[in-house]
Amino acid sequence: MTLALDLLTIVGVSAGCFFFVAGTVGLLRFPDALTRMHALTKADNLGLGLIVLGLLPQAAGLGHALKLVAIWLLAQVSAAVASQLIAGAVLRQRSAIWP
Amino acid sequence: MTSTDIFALCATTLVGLGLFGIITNPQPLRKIVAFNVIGNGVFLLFGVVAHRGAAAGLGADPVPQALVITGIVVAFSATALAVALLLRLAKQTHLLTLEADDGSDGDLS
Amino acid sequence: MASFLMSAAGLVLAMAALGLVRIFYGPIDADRLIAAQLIGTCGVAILLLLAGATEATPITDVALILALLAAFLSVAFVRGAAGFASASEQGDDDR
Amino acid sequence: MALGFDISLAFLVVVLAAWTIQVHDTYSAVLAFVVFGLLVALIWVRLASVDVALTEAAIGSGVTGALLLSAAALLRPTESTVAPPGAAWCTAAGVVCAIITAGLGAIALLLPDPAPTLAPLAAANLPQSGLGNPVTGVLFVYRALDTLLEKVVLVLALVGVWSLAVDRLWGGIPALWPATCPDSTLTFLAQLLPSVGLMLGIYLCWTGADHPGGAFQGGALLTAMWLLVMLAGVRAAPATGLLSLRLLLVAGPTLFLVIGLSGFAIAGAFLAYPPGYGKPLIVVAEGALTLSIGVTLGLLAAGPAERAREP
Repeated sequence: MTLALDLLTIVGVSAGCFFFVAGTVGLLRFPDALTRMHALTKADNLGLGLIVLGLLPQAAGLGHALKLVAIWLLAQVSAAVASQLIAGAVLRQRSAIWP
Repeated sequence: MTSTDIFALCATTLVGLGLFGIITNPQPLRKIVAFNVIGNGVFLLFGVVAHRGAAAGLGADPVPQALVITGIVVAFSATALAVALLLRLAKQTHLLTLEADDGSDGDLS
Repeated sequence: MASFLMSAAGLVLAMAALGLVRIFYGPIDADRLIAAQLIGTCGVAILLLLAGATEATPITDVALILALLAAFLSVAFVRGAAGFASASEQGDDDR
Repeated sequence: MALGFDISLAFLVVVLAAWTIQVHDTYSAVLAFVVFGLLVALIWVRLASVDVALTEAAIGSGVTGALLLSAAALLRPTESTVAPPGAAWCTAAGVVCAIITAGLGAIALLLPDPAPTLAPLAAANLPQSGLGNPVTGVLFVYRALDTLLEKVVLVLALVGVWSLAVDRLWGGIPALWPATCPDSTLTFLAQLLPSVGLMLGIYLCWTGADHPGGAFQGGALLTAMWLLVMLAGVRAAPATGLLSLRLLLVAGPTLFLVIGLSGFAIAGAFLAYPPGYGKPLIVVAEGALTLSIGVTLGLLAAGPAERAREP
């Protein structure tokens, strides 16, 4: 049983790390700010979600597990709102330069 | 070379960098930021000493930790006061410099 | 398991370090904001992995605070960014 | 493995600090400073000081970052008016700072290891107070006078900030920049997040007695949520002359002082707790302090009054 849980942790955390790598590559390689936002909202949040999923079997009790899930939800909200606001700022700046 | 030594060197480098920033950055707001970098360096030195004093099942000596917690809060209040002074200065003079008007060394700086 | 989680934390830290490149070279404020948010997410992940590696559950609380403040700071960030300022204060010349 | 992680972390922090110091644009510098604070919080976790990591994440990076960001944005138009110092001056300053760094580094490495420590003493006397977290024990039992005086410092700093207001605006409303920019996403966030933040702040204050956390961390979270609500324009900043606001400001320190003075009568010394009642008294004082700290830090960040109070 422990072995299966540890295996789940290893798979989850490894997959999460993969998406973090993908997110950083996206941040560095995408051509402009609006496309780079994908790295933040999609890749990294998926990575965090998978890491949380991987760590859940190791959680010390229900409260700790709930905290882990709450962190992921907060990160989701944060990324969603931040990308909305940043995109708005980018569009406003563009329209200020090319009205 | 242990982790604690690494962090000790990191802390002293922060103090040096912050000092350099205070001396060379002409804008007052940058001096405030540099001051905060120095503060972080000093706090980290406390943290290093606390970690070296780990005993009795505690990961670090709680007394320096408590000092640093109060220190961080006081550093914030000092920063807030400095920023308020700076904004008032900028509003009053429409300039952002601590130099006197004639270009000589200002008595404010 | 602890050393596996520790190396995963190291990998995510390396990704955060690469994200710094975007903070340094911009080119516009929005890129820096995105990079800062991304490093924030990396920081949360690193803390969770460290909490798992050292089995010190209070570290999770630090991650919780970081996740909460990331949203707050994104608002403060964007308020100060060039695009926002030019919209709210007309006649303000941006770089 | 852990050593490699720590070396990279320390290296990143130094690189970020150097960038913060030398970059031309102030806004970028402040942004880098916020990320720097985040990484410093990671160092505190590695130094086994989770209490400090919580404080650094909430105040050192979060609230300070928001304060500096809004100041940087306000001062942006005036930025180009300042000339940088000459190369010779920079080189001289660099040499002096390098010497100071080297000297400090040598001292830091030569300090005794293991350091002289009060940890066994703190741990041995902790059960008497009924607390489980040694740092809270130091803050509220062994060094309670420091903590009390620190609250006074906070209030004094606020008096300093408020006194920068123009005379006729005394008691008016702080102009939290920028007061209006309606945005539905922002409003949604400002309605959703504070409830979560409030819960987390209360949790941190409550758990502080036995686990890492406490009045400062909880108070800073309340501050962040309050600033968010004001920044989003959901609620206006309060007039600094409001009686209820001023009562809130002094409620925590006053309660702490009353508990301290009653120590004379009950336990025979200032800030001494009667045996058996230590923990409940500390938790009550912490609750009031959390509220006061939250309000004080928020008003410090909001700045002096810039609009007159509506009659």
